[in-house]
Order: sequence, then C-alpha cells, then structure tokens
Amino acid sequence: MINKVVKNAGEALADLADGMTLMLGGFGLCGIPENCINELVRKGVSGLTCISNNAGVDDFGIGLMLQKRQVKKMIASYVGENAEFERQLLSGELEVELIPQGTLATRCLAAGYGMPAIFTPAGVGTEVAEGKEVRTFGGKDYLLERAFEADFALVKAWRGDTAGNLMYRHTARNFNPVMAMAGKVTVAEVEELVPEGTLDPDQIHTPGIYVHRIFQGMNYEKRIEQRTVRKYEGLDITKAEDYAG
Amino acid sequence: MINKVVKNAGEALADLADGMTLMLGGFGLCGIPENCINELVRKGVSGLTCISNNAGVDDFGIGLMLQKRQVKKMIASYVGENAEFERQLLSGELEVELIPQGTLATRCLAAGYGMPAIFTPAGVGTEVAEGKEVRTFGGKDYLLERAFEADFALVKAWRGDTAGNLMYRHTARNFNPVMAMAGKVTVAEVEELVPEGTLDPDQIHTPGIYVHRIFQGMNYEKRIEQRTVRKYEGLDITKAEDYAG
Amino acid sequence: MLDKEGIAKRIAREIKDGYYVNLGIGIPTLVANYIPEDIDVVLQSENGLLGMGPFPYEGSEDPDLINAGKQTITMLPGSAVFDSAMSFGMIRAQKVDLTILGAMEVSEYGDIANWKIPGKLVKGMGGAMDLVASAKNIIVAMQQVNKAGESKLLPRCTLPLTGVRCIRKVVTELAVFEIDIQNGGFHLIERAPGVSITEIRNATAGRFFAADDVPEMRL
Amino acid sequence: MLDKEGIAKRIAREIKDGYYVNLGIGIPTLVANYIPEDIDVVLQSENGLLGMGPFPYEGSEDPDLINAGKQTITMLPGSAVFDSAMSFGMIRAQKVDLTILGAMEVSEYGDIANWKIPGKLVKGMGGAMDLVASAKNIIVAMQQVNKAGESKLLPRCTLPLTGVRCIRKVVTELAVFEIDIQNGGFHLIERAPGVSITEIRNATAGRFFAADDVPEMRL
Repeated sequence: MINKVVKNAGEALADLADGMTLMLGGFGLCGIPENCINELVRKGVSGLTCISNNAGVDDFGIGLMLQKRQVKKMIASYVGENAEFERQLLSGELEVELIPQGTLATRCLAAGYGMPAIFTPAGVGTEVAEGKEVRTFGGKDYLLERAFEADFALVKAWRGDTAGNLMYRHTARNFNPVMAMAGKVTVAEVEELVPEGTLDPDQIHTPGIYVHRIFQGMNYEKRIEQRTVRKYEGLDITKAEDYAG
Repeated sequence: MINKVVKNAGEALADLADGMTLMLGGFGLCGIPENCINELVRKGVSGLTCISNNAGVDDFGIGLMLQKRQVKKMIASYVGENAEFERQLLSGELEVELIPQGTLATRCLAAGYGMPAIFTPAGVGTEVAEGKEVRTFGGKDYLLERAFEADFALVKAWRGDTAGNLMYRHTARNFNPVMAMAGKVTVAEVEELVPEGTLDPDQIHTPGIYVHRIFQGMNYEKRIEQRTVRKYEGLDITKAEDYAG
Repeated sequence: MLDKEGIAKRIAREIKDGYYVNLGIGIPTLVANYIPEDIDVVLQSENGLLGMGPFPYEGSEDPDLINAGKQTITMLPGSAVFDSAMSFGMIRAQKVDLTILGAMEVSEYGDIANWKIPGKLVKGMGGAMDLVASAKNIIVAMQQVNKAGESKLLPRCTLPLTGVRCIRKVVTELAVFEIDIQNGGFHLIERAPGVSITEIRNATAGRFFAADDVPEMRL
Repeated sequence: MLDKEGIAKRIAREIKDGYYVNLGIGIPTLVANYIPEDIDVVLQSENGLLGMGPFPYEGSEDPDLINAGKQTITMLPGSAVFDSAMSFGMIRAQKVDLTILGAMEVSEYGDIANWKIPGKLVKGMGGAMDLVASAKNIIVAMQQVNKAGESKLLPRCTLPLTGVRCIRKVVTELAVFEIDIQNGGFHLIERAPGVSITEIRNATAGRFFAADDVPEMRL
C-alpha cells in the first residue's frame, strides 16, 4: 500500500496552506489533535476556517492558534472560557458561526457518507434557521443543513495502524470519527502506532480508507479542563449555572 | 434498569402481530436472527412486511416464512436463489419492492438517527427514481429517500450484555447495527449473553439504548450459502456471471 | 421556596426505573444526586457516553473521560461510548426518555430561551438546540424570578429562542407547571412547601391557571 | 479475442498501488487473481469489509465471514469491518478508488444496464445502483457481443437502467474503450491481441471512434 505513515505533524501538514478550511476533532480539550495544533502554530499558517466543537482555552488547543491570529473564522457549537477569543470576536477580527452540536456532528457525518445535506429539527424557529430551508415531514419541521467541506481533517486517536485504521479511547472519541470521515485530506495522530494486523478488525472505529496520513504523536499533555473529583459520597457539584452549553 | 433480558424468542416476540412491518438483519444467510425467524414461523403471524437485504433461501432464513405464506411484502435489494419466492412473486401472492442496497442501509440509519429523509444518488435516472423527488446539489442529482418505519427490528449479534449493548462478529455485522437503531421495538438475539460490565464500553457496536429486548439464542446453524475454498493457489472462482447483484 | 437542591430533588421524582436521561449543566446535574437508590437509570452525556457514573476519586481522573460539561467522570458497568453523530442521532430519534435542562426564559407556549443574551458574549448553544428540538420529554429546571424580581415565565420569550413549543413541564423554586403548548398557559400542578398560589401567580408573567386546591409537592 | 481471464488480466493493469477497489460479481472477481504482486491493494466488499483476502483453505470457512457474493472469504492484516451504512457511506463519498463491475448493456453516453431483464425474474440491483451512481472511477467488464451475435455497446440501453452517464471505461473480449459521456461515443483505445479495428467496429452498435493506429493491449 502507498505508505500512509509520516514522521510527524510537520510532514503530515506540509501542504496545509493559508486560507484553508480545517476540521479539528475533540470535545473541549478531550481528544484534540495536540501535535497537529502545535505544528499549525509553529508553521504560522493563517486565514484559517476552523470547524471544531469548541475553541480551546487561552493557552491550549485552538486557543494557541487564536493567540497568533491564525483563525479567520470559527465554526463551533460552544466557545466559552477563552478571553482572547472574546477579545477578537468583539473587535471584529474573528468571525464566528455558532451551530447546534448535533448539527455540527451530522454535517460531518453527511460529508463522510457522501450525503450532500441532512434534515434536523435543531434550530427550527430560532435564529439558526434564518435563511435556511424548512421542510415538514410527518407534521414536524426540519432544517435542511448542508454537508461540510474541509480541506483537512485533523483527528486524534488512541491507537492506529499503518493502514490508517483508528481506535479511540473513552469520550476522547467524540467528534474524531465523524471528522476523520469528512476531510479531503485526513491526518490522524495517535498515541500508539502499530503495524497493520495488530488491531482487531471488528474493533476499528475509523476504517483506514478514510485516513490519508497517520503519525505517532508525542508529548501528549491531555490537559483536563474541569477537574472534578469525588471527595465525599455522591456527586460534588461546585459549579452550577442555569446555562445550557 | 427495567429488565431487557427475556427468556427466548417466544417471549421477545409475544406482542408481534399480523400485518406488522419488520426489519430483519443479515446479509444473505450471514448474521440473520435465526431464533427469531424460527419463532415467527412457529407463531404463524402473517401479512408481514419484511425489510431485509435478502429473502433467504428456500429452506432457511426468511425463506421459511415465505413457505408458510407469512410475508405480504418484501423490501430488499437482492432476492436471488429462492424458488418459492419466485413462485409467489409470479403468482402475485407476494409484493416485492427492490431498492438499492446503500439506500436500504441508509434509510435504516436515518430512522435510527432521527432523520426523516436522506439524499442519495443511487437510482437517479432509473425506474427506482419514479415518483421520487430529485434534487441537485453541487451539479449532481440526488433522490430524496424517506426513513423507514418498522414495528420490530430483529437483529443477531455475537455478544450482548444485560444492558442491551451489542457486539457483532466479522461480516455478520452488516445490516444488524443500522436496523437495531431503527425498530420501534428492537429485539436482539445473541450467541453469548453476558452481565453488564463484561463488555468494553469502547467496543460496543450498538449501544443498549437502542435495544429493548435481548435473549441468549440457541442452536445456531449459521448456514453457509456459497462455500468457497482455496484448493489451489490464488482464488478459485467457480461461478462467474455478468450479474450485478 | 426551594433552593437549587430542592428543585433537583423534586425533578428526580420524575425519573422512572429504566429511563435513559440526559442532564444539562447546572441544576440538572444536581438531579443525579437524588435519583432513588431502588431504580436504575442510565445517564447519557451528549459528548458520547451512556452510563455516566459519579466523579472519580481524587487521583483517578482520566483526561479521556469527561461529560458534556467537560468535567472528569467515571463509567458505570454496562456503559457504551460512541461518537457525536450517534449521540445526537439517538437524541434526535427520541431514544432518550427524559431530558432535564436549565432555562433563562420559558413562554406560555413552551418556547425556551437559554443560550444567548444580546449584548453579552455569546458562548454558543452547545447541544441545547438539538435536545429541545428532539426530546419527547423535557423538564426545565429554572429560577422562576430573576434577581430584579421579574418573572421568567413569560407570555413570550424576550431572549433569542433555543426552541419553540417544546417545553411541557417546568420546575422552579416556587412550583411545578405543566404548559399547554396548544392553547398557551402555565398550569400550576404543585406548590413548593409553604408557597401560596397567590405568590406563584404573582411570579408568573404568562397566562396562569390553577385549581383552588393545588397540592404541595412531596420531596 | 480474450476469454474471461484475459479481460480480468487487462483490467488488473488499471489498478494502482494503494488503491481501494470494489470488485463486482463475475469477471470482476477474477481480477483479484491478477493484481501484480508488487503493489498493495485493499479490496472493499460492500457487505462491510475492507481488506478482503482469498478464499479460506478447506475446513477453515467461517460463516461469519463472507463477501458481497456470499462466498466464504478471509481477512488480510489491516482489515476493518463496518456496517452496511458505513460501507455505502464510503462508496457514496468516493473513498473507493476503483469499482469494477459487469454489465449487460452500456450506452455511448455511459449509461449502464445490469440488473433487470423484463420478462425474466428480477433478483434485484443489490449494491450496483449505489456503486455506479457514486464511484468516481468505474471500469465495466463485459462481453461485447451476446450469444445471438448482437452488440451490447449501444446507442442507448434497451434494458432498464442501473445508472446514467457513469461509465467511462469498458473492457471487453475485443477491446478497451473510453466513453465520451458529454458527446456520446465509444473511443477505441486498445485492441485485443489479433483483433482488427474493423472487427471491433462491427461489434459496436453505438457511435464508434478509432484512430488508424490503435495499439494492441499488453496483458
């Protein structure tokens, strides 16, 4: 097989250029492609459109790219906890498109499954529906939402093999499998890269056909955004807000 | 949790009634819900609409139900190798709707994902498109195809747990996961039923939320439809036809 | 008048054995503390988990295991992990039996606003729009009156909507309401301990309906 | 004039290193026998497998492991199993580099008919309609002339269509053609060994184009 294995993020993203549209896997800081993000920052590409559920925090994840003004437009479902993001948004430097989380995921799925558009009830009757086609099926209204197009999808998996097959760990799976399917070029960074034939074919989350380049990542920080622990019996909820996010 | 575990197919299908629409997992004879089919035959329900990729062979799988005239309408992508099927079709006893295999799978997925309809290019310009809405996206034509509705989905898994989580083995997976998601009532028969907590949460193919009843199947025949073996070096193709199926 | 814990406690009584439940951030999360011991409930976290357990003990936090509020969590036996498309697939297909979420405003027709305050920084709707548009059974947990003393149960929402005609039940610090989505109106069905119908009526800006003998809630 | 093995051999030359390939039933399946040793190709079987290997040795057949022709098969290292929705998802998203399938008729505009003969029992289209509608690169393997001596490369198909304007390359017992989907026409690009342009022209009912010096194919 044409070798999908590259040495590192530098080689994987060599042809990633200014102005491109990227998908970045992860939910919050969980399961984000840390090595790829660091390389994007090092490389200094700019004018990027980033499709990602969140925008990281000030000093980690996509936040690092925001600090260097590399992002032109952010497409996300929730962008809290990022002061630099807030500053750029208010100053008009950064364009933001907020879309429902399920719509975000399903527009990725649509791309990976060759479906040009999907119907979802999310956002009907809200400002999300503005300018969009509404259609009624079985008495319920749905929005027509288009599949995403992304030049690169950057995903992080737990284990991967040289054929590009990927397995994710726990909730670090999140958006990674659907974005892996959706990139014109999909780059996977993995905590452990193994020879093909090592992984159980029945346990592959992302078949290698969707993955164009794969590399063994390094120095994973895997930062925890909300460290919550059980000191007493039961749950210990310290932050309770009436917020939806 | 409300107990999803039932004793056998009899208990699982107790309220399955004449005239219902069923989905049956499997591809050819691979991964079909043998116990459920046997129970349907024993029970003698009739006037059924069956959604299944294939219709079994004369004396196995859905073929057994055809012999007892239990099927009113068959929705499938390929129905070869079944003389009784042919007889009923030609005599007008059996109604058949043939639809492309990918359309079949995706109409199940749509049901399981709460999407009322999907777009697919399969069948554009053919008789499959008759009476259907055609829509152009990016210069390519797509058919609007509706999600299926099924009173029962009957699937077969390799291992399942008491919470209804399912794992499939090899290509016996096929339509089972997408149909499992699509039934108003989903019944899973498994080769091995284990206590919850036994299966790796990262390796579940069908999360238990989609499964309403589960039982340990028995006496699996797992018949092979086309036994092909390698007697010599290379492939040994004995049946070569210019047929698409 | 209930505190947040009280609201959570009351909502927990809506949960039935075998339910799959999605808990939003805030008061809804607290509900997990009050699920009766004798029933089994599976918590869905929309970032891709069924079977969410309590927070981990200190030192066993796993960065690969968080909930939709990005908090470190654990998995219970029988858990299943899946991707975001399947997670919202099962939400959209109404496989989740009960969704509990917070709100800033609810209208007498069951509209809800909980994601955006014009003039304030908008963080996003996360999964809220998907949840309210799809869930067959939603309970809103909210404060009925804001800090300025104004009711948040309104004839119509003033804030940008999260969803329309989707909320049928609201639990507040004062009461439990059922909403008549067809004709409009908050129907008082339970009073918080020691709270009078008049007090509740005064704290309800939308159309208000109550029998003379609305019972106090059990907690 | 080529036999079935010869057609398969010629088509195998179209396969490039690293390709994901879907082989239909019949002659296309034979192609697997002629994939050069020095390239790596991954075979997709639309019932849900990437990495299809050869038939199993006698006694090691596994009823849970079949291909789209329902034949017992094996898996090669690096295989991945998936469900039918994902299988056709990757086909529809054009992740499969090359699709090889049989046909009963092909028109000069690239229409194909291969699933139904009116008056004969219809078995179904299986995955053929999905494949022809989606694949970016399809090669049809077929007999150019039927038993009655009639060409099956036609101005337009007489049989019910499987797909429209989707076939750009046809390999037959006589020749290799490229089809001009825009303007219509079979362009002869290679002759089978020992077959003349005139013979090929006579066996082509649709519009036929050939240079004077069309080469013989290498096998």
